[in-house]
Amino acid sequence: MSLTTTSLAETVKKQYFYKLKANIDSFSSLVGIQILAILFSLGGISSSGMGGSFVNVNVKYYSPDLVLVFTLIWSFITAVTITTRPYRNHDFSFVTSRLSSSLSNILFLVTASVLGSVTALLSGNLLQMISYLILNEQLYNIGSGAEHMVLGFVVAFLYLMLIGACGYLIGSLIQVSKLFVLLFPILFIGLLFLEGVVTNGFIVSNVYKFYAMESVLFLFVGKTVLTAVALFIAAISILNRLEVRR
Amino acid sequence: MKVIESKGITKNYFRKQVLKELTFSIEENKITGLIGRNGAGKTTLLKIIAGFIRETSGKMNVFSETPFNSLNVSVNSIFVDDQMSFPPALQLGELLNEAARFYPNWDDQLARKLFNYFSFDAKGYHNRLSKGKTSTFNMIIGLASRCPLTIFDEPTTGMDEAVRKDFYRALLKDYIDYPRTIILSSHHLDEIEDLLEDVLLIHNGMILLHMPVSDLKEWAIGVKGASEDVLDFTKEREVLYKNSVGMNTLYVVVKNDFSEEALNKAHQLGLELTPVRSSDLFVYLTTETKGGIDDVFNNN
Amino acid sequence: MQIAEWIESEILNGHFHSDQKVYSQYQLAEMYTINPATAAKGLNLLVEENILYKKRGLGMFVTGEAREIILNKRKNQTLKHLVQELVLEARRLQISNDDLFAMLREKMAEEGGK
Amino acid sequence: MSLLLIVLLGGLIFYMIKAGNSFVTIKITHWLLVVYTSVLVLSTIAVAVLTEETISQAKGGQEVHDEGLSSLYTNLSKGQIDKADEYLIKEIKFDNYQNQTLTITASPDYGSQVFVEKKQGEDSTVELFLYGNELTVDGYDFSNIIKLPDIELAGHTLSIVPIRQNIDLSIATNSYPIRQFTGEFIQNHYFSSGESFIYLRVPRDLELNAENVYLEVVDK
Repeated sequence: MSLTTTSLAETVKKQYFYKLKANIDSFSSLVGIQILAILFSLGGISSSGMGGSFVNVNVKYYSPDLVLVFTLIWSFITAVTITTRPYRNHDFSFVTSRLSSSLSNILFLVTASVLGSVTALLSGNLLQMISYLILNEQLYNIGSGAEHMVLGFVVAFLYLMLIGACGYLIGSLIQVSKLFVLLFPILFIGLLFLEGVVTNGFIVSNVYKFYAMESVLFLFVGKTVLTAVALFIAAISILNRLEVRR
Repeated sequence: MKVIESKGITKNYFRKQVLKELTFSIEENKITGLIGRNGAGKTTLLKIIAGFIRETSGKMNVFSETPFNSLNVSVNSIFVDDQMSFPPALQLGELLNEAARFYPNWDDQLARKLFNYFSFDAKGYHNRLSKGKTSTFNMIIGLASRCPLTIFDEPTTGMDEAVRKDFYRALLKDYIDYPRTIILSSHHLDEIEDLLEDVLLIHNGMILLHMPVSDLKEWAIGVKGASEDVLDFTKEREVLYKNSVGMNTLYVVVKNDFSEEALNKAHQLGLELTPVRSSDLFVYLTTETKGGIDDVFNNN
Repeated sequence: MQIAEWIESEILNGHFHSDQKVYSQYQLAEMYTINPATAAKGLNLLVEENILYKKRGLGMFVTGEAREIILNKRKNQTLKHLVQELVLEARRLQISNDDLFAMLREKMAEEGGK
Repeated sequence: MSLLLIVLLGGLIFYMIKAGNSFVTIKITHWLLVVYTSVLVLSTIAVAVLTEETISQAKGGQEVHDEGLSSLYTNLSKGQIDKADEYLIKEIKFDNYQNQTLTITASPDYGSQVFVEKKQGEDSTVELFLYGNELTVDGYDFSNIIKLPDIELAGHTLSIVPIRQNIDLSIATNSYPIRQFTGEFIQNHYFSSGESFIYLRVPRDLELNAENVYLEVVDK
């Protein structure tokens, strides 16, 4: 029987569509988690008020921030999940190499992030509709038009990818040694603890500043894209050495 | 052409050496049986060939490439066992569609016909199949993918007698129509020996024999007769199996490299010379203690 | 080699005549669910014994002397073996040569009468 | 622009379902996704329609606002009402006021200033100007929500009755990924509201009495 050949690109494409169908249920959890976040956001994600002798003003702020936070968590969990053994084994039931497996995973995370960012940002509108229709509140929208919406999609997408890349790397490390399951929470809590002890900021707050306080768009894009790519490359080189179906 | 070339393959799991310097090669378009007892290292070897795991030392070549991380090996080979796992979200029918997308030589008609013959439900799910059904479904994927290198690792686990027979027949018919390199691992030699061209016998991570099945059938000979005659005839030979039958009768299995003359003489002495069934030979070769299970009960 | 024996029997039974094409290795493999290589070995054995001959690209055919060769072979091997067994068994049972001959004659007369 | 985006999104979803149907079995998740996305898209449309006419950005930030109020005060106290036009909300004229006295009364806790200007000419009209009475939240102008005080002239009495109001505002803001680059803050809320000034122009000889009100006569 004569040998057939395939290319990396072709295999990645096939694996990607395979994964889209195989992991479709993760989008159910996306919807679920966003609905939960919307419910939590219903009372307004923050409020403030002012009282005078005749006029009392009470302001509730609605924004999809909480939905976005939940979606970030979802992105992290999804990224960790697809590095786990059953998911890798599914790949190896058909044609793949470790590289094509990772690349298609990343494509899947891109898709998940696109969907996640679009739904998260649009959920702000659903939030407003609910408060308008059910809670019967007069609504004022100080968010502005479509160009900001596009900005929001792009930035939220980049955040989701960044968190997804973190999840993918952490998941990969856990696959190398289960010790990391213990190590990561300890490391994280330890950092937070140090953060509390050392007064003028430590790692976490600097990391937060580095990304979340960056107000120049193209610098932000540069930072997040480069970080995500670096994290993915690290994860790929780890997964590339890993044995499957042992 | 050699499809698989293994040079001094060793595999360690932690401190345990599972494979010990295996050197062999497998020719194109042959059905080779990889025979060994449970824990002999069959699966480990096959997974190295499939590129799932990596050898500790030595050099494995499949289609002249290192299989670990080779797309070329992956697209031209398939590894079928009962541990094959598929996404739980996909139905059986969809899994066939996926396999069709991945394998260039996939025969969808064959797949669907086998699928219906074994009365699978296209809307069923792989993780809800019984053990035997799982093996049957995996077998369908393995056959229909028509990979130039098709590896079946204990493919009949859980299958009942009738399905096993169907499988062997389906395998053979498809092999005749589309010859390819097939490796079939099993710990039941007698069940598959008719299908095989070559046998690769491994034990404790080492190769015992690698030869055509027909040669294996003549490789050893059983000698039965009066104890002293038998012992005299087989002296200075490695006894593979020895069993006392009755008072003064002995049955001994030794390697068959006697001359025609010697065999005639034995016959004249009244020794009964019989061929040894390959599956029995397999058991004799892989039994650690020469007396077999009977020795356990012979306390005196 | 069961395949070879089976084809021999088919020739003896008159199912294959001389210069008639016999089954290919693949047909045999399918009929018996055996590896085609094993079937080919059986056929080649018969070629070596001049029972079959190869026509390049066409297959295997029965030679003119096939029947005779098979008969001779069976006489020489199978019958000889049976006779040897018979003699050995007679020794064990302490039957004299004359008695053995008598038994043989009796049996042959019985079969001949039919 | 936003409508175009919505139409595009709707089309994309429709196409995805159509294309998806041919090579994949439609599952609950697909439906869930489709329903959810449609709800999101629908509410996006609805929000775009419902909040069309709402609010405009107020002039400047808090400082600008505070400055504006203090200059309003100065202007009114100097009687320069022509400079205070932008804060003018309401103007009432009571023609032909013949009484000799006018009592201006308000609720006990009405703390606002009433400026009085005595007119120079012969004029029996009492003119009332209402200034201020604004509500700004985070730089957005919500003044139209605030109800004006009831102002009534009955006999000798001009009564100013401010109306008690509890205002609940629901403000939808941009999400963080947008705020990060627009510089909006959701933490630093600021308000200003309700301060109103009344400016009266009364006939020269009118005698004024105040009840619960502090009258400041403007000297021009």
